[in-house]
Amino acid sequence: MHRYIIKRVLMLIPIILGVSFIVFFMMDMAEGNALDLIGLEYSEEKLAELYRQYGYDRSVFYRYFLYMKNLLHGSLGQSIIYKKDVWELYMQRLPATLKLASASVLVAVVLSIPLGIKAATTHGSLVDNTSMVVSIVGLSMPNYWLGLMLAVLFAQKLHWLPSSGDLNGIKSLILPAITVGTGLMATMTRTTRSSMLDVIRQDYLRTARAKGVPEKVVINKHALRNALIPIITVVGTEMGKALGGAVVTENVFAWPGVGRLIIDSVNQRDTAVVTGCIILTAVLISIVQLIVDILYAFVDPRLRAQYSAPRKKKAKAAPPAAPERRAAA
Amino acid sequence: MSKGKEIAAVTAAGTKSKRRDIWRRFRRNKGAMLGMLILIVLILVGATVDFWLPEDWIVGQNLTEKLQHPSAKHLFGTDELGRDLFWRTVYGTRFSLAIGFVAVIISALIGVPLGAVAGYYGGKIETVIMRITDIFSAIPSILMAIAIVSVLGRTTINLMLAVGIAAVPQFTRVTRASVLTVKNEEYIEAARALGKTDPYIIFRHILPNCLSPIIVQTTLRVAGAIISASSLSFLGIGIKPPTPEWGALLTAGKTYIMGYSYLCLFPGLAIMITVLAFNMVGDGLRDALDPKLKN
Amino acid sequence: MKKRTIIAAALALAMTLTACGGAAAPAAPAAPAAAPSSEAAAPASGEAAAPAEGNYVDHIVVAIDTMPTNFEPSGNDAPVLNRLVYDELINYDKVKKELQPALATAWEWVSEDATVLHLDLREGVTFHNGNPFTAEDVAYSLDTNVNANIANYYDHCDIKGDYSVDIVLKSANADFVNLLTNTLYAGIKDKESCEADADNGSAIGTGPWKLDLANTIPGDTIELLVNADYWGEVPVTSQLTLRYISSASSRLLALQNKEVHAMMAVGETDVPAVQADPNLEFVSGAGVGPAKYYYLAFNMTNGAAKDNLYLRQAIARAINNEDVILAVGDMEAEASDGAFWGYDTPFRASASDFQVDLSYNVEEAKALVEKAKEEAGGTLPELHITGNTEKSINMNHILIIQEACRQIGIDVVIDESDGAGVNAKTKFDAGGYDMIQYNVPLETWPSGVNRMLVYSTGSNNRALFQSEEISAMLEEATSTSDDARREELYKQVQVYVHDNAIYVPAYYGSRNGAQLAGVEGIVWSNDGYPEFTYARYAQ
Amino acid sequence: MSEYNMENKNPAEAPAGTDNILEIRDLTVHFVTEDETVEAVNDISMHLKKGEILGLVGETGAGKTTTALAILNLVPNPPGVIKSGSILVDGKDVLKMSVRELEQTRGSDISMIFQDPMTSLNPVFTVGDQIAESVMLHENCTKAQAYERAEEMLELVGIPRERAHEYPHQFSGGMKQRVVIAIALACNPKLLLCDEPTTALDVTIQAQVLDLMLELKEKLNTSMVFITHDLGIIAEICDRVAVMYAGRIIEEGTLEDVFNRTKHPYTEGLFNSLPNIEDRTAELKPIPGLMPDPTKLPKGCAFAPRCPYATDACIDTPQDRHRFSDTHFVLCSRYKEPGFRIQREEIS
Repeated sequence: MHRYIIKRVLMLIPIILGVSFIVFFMMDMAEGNALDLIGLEYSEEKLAELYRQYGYDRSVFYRYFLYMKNLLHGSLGQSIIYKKDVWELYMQRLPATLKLASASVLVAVVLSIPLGIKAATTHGSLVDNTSMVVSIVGLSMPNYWLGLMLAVLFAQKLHWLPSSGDLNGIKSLILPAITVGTGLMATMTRTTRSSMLDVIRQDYLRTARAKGVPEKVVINKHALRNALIPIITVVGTEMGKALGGAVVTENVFAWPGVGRLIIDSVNQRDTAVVTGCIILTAVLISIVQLIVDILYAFVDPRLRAQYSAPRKKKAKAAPPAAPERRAAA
Repeated sequence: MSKGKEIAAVTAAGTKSKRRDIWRRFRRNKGAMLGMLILIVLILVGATVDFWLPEDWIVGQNLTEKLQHPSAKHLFGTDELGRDLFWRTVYGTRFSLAIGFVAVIISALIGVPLGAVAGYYGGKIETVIMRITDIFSAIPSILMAIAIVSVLGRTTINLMLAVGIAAVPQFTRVTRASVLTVKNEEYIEAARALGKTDPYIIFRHILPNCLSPIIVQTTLRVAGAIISASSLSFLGIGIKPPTPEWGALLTAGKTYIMGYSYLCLFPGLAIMITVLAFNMVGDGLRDALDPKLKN
Repeated sequence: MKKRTIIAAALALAMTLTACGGAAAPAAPAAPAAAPSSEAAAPASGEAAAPAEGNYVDHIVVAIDTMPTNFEPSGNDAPVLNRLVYDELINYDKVKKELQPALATAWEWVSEDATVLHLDLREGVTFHNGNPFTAEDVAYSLDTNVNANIANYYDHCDIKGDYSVDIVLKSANADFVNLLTNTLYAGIKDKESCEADADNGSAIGTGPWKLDLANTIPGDTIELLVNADYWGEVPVTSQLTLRYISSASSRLLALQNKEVHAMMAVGETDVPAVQADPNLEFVSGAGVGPAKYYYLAFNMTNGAAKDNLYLRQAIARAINNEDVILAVGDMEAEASDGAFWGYDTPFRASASDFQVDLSYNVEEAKALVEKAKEEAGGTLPELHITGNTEKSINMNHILIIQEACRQIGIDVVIDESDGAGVNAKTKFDAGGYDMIQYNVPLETWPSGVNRMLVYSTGSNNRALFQSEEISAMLEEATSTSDDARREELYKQVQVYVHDNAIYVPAYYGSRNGAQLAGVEGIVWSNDGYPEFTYARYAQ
Repeated sequence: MSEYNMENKNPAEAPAGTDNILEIRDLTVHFVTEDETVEAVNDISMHLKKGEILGLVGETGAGKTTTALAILNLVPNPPGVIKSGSILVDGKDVLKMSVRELEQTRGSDISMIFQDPMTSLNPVFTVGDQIAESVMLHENCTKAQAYERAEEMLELVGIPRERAHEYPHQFSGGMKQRVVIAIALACNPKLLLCDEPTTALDVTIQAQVLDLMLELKEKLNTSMVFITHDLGIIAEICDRVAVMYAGRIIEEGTLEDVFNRTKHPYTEGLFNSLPNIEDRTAELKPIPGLMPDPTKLPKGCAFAPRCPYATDACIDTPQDRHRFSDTHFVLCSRYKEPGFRIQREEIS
């Protein structure tokens, strides 16, 4: 297990290199740069000095070299727009993103897993059909639109909840969490249902029933434990996505999260911030993925065996992909 | 259709009845049939709208009738320049569908061969391709798309490219996974024994046999692409006005959402219904193509 | 319309006066009184006011529409924030349209021409960190000022004493006193803290509000605490939060929902709703401060219309400015009369000065198109227009231009872009467009932004207009102190720009805001930078 | 409830004796889906005495497993529907039991060993846990005691007790089936239903497992229903045999009755399709044709289309029950004709 974790951590290195390279060069190819934007009113001497300071008087390769040199020294660089360390900026935004991500995933897990189980065990019933219709509709709603409509209803018309920002504690969290959570819930309900449907036909449940195990235990212990892998996969993937910042939702609700920082920084061509934040996001997603993989091992002894045998082909260790998917947004 | 023929060539007899079976299973799924009906209507509208909808109805401004709430004259109301939102939404079908389809074709064209090669050859090639895929998927897809549009500029085709490229990793993964399942089948061994070249085997034997997941993925991805594209529009990185792409309509409407929420409601509904239709057809296709997955 | 809002602003001012018990002047202390007395007066008035007037809420939240990102007063693009945290040397009262002493209690040109400016500084002022304010800080702030408006003229300071300094300019500029009032770039920061902390040192000012950096999220929420030691009137509110909410509808939603007490920039179509809402008060900034001027400019360096005067004139005549105003929905906007100049800026040309009539007339425009075709040798090129299309106000303006051009048979393609893109195109890549829609906040003095629009290296020169002759005229106009000569030169430039249809101005926009009924003390202004210093809300 | 039932029912045939551990009467099970109904089990009756082993033979799809599941009242519903009948186990009707009673009966009174050991064990729990769970459910004991019992059971089926902590994927197929047997026998069931317990195993392992089961059956004095399509196994272990075809028992009798005095043409076909070791040159005679579509069973004899003796009447009219002795009967209308015989000779 330790070797496996170390291996996974080492695998982050090429990802960081790759991500930084792609993002850095893409940002550079975009029209304009951050210095031009803040420097519109700057005197020419000052601008020239800043150009030198940030390496904009030289090629993009030089700037990338500078960036990587900094990265090796543990620094994610300095934001031109915010005049601040990228790490510091990121850490200021991370709490809001974490809060939103965990709230929406939590809501989705708490509601959708029981619903998915119910739908699967009463396959073809009214509950099943309704939950399927609702979740496919939930899946088809652009979440920024849902967010807007929720804001209009609950903030403008009913005045029940705040419409933006993160200043009113749990109340502020509700609408954004529902907006992000709806899509997650749809995905998770569908995954739970189809995964349970697969498991529910398995012979070992019949064995359990033949032993006299009560139906509730059969479903919640014997079946669920086996259906968990795809569910955990989806929870992990969605958690990862949410950690990258629910860009659009954060925008609708003026949520002070990482996603909004990134998109604002893209608009301002703040290369260091965008690159740094995406690297950190990738690292965070990888950590979530690692936790998910470790969870697999707890849930399924067969996978546990594969982790402890590091020489085995990696392809096998890859758990079954979740059958469900979501729109990219 | 030619791909369909290829399947027929490869999977011996019974294909016709198999296809009839698929169709029978698909037809039985009411949701999928409803979705298909909606799609057919949308595609018909999208394909022909250029011929029968006068340009003036779409871009013609009439400032005396600006921001009118929905009425018999203007079903969906009018926007801030007095343009009829209903006709703009109808015309928008064309762009939204086109973006969805083209984007997915782009991602399939890149992702499927990459996945097939990775799955077929394995070893170093696979490692390289899959690592690159990992890197690309480590970048949140919407940010990826934003970056691409920022670099390439804001044109329709770039938007399609951006949305398409951002979805490539998914196609690569799905294709690789299903290639892995068929690559050791006996008929592949047989083809190899007959001295067929690798590209021939990949395109004639392997890909046709893992089409099901790819077809399903494609359908569902179109839905995703439409949402992605509209999200980009929403964030202000979308398509060129006065093109009435739905996301762009919604974005424009967002400004007026306080007093004129219908400007957001209808394009949003249009997106939702279209995506819903694709999702339902996708689900139906998956159940029909792979009955194991259902019951 | 304008009159009414001025009255409203005056009323607001009067209320401010009553609030501080008449002990001190309104927005900023007017009297260049001796420092100790003012210091004594300010806290006294604050203490006297608060209990007397009683129950104001401690915490005011304001939704703003520009994102404050960093805390460098000369380079952060955030006048709203600067006005709270920093003081300028001289204050320009937007309402009274007059200069008032601020950190400088008196100023005078001590050279023959406008090259050496002497300032007497206010004594007893301290920065938020307790450091005393002295001439060193003035010199440091000006030395490190990155803004072209200061840096292009400023040379150095001769420090005559702790509270006495001569500012020496590189070249004469009669408007320099005005430039020192600008909240966009003329705030004074603490030399000592800046040198000690390169990142956040410049967040220390002398203003009425202190930045609470621990709770501030740059780019989202700015937290401020009242500066109880402020040399002027101390606000009664003890905490002020600025929240950046980019979309107007979301800002209004937050206001209606009472998440914020006031908001900048009501969405154009939301104005009637705000006016109808008894809980809200619509506040226009019309008449207070310089207005933003919305225009269409032709790329004169490499645009397709650069050599075709008739084509430019045809487009100018095809656009109905009233339509533009209607489309952008700015109810208090004032249509342009053609002069490219701030409406309250001196030396303004008027319609009678122009040689060519470029007023709206489609028939004339079509005739001009025919001429343009001849000029171009048959067919007219497709024109690409760009602009910061992320804002709907710009987009709608562009759409009207596109439609107007369609009416006279000219095809226009819209190249969408954003702030960064437009800046890159205009300043550094030189072009890539034929036309550009943009806006500029025209100041009340001519040598600032106004000049930058046509000066060959001007930062706001979106037309990329290069003319040594015009640049020379502008240089002369800036440096001379002879007002008659300045007027002559400035008018010539305006007439040239108008007749050649380089810039096609559309309208002076109005800026507005909204607040909860009962909110007092905010100075709303037309430059889009309201002053929240004395915002308060009775419980 | 067909016409045939009314006429041919022989109440004496299944006496409600107290020594019957299992009594099935007129059991009919259908699988109903939206557009078709599979008639899986059609009006069967059978009984099993204490300590007896009944072999249930038939092709795949004949309804054997469904019958066994019905005894546990475990027919998956939907789509399975028990249309009619009663199943008395030790005098109590499992079809009328409450959920609670059922749970108590399953695993303690009746146990079942399933066909495929590979899939019958839950992959995510240790084998010890899986055996102990059954003990915990039915016996009043602590977890530790249950686990102790589980280890004993493992030893009983020939697996070292230390392996109780291992997971199913760490066991071979034969070992897994031993675990399944251990689970089934953990609570000393009165009735054991074995659904082709050896089919999935290698031949050598098959013998071991069979021996083990017989041994345990003796030890624990369990009655068994042994489902298989392997006549060899039947001959080895069963006391009585019931042959199923298309959801009906078409011949039932003691081992000798069915093997040596075969009466039904289908049973004859089964024997003919076995290779004959004595006469290797003899041609194998498979039964021509396929089982009828269970959704479209004919009114008459379902085997008639494949039956060399069939007359037109066989297809159209319901089969007759013909009794040869107290223990032996067939379901075949031709026996109405005096002197009708099938080719297979009686072996005495």
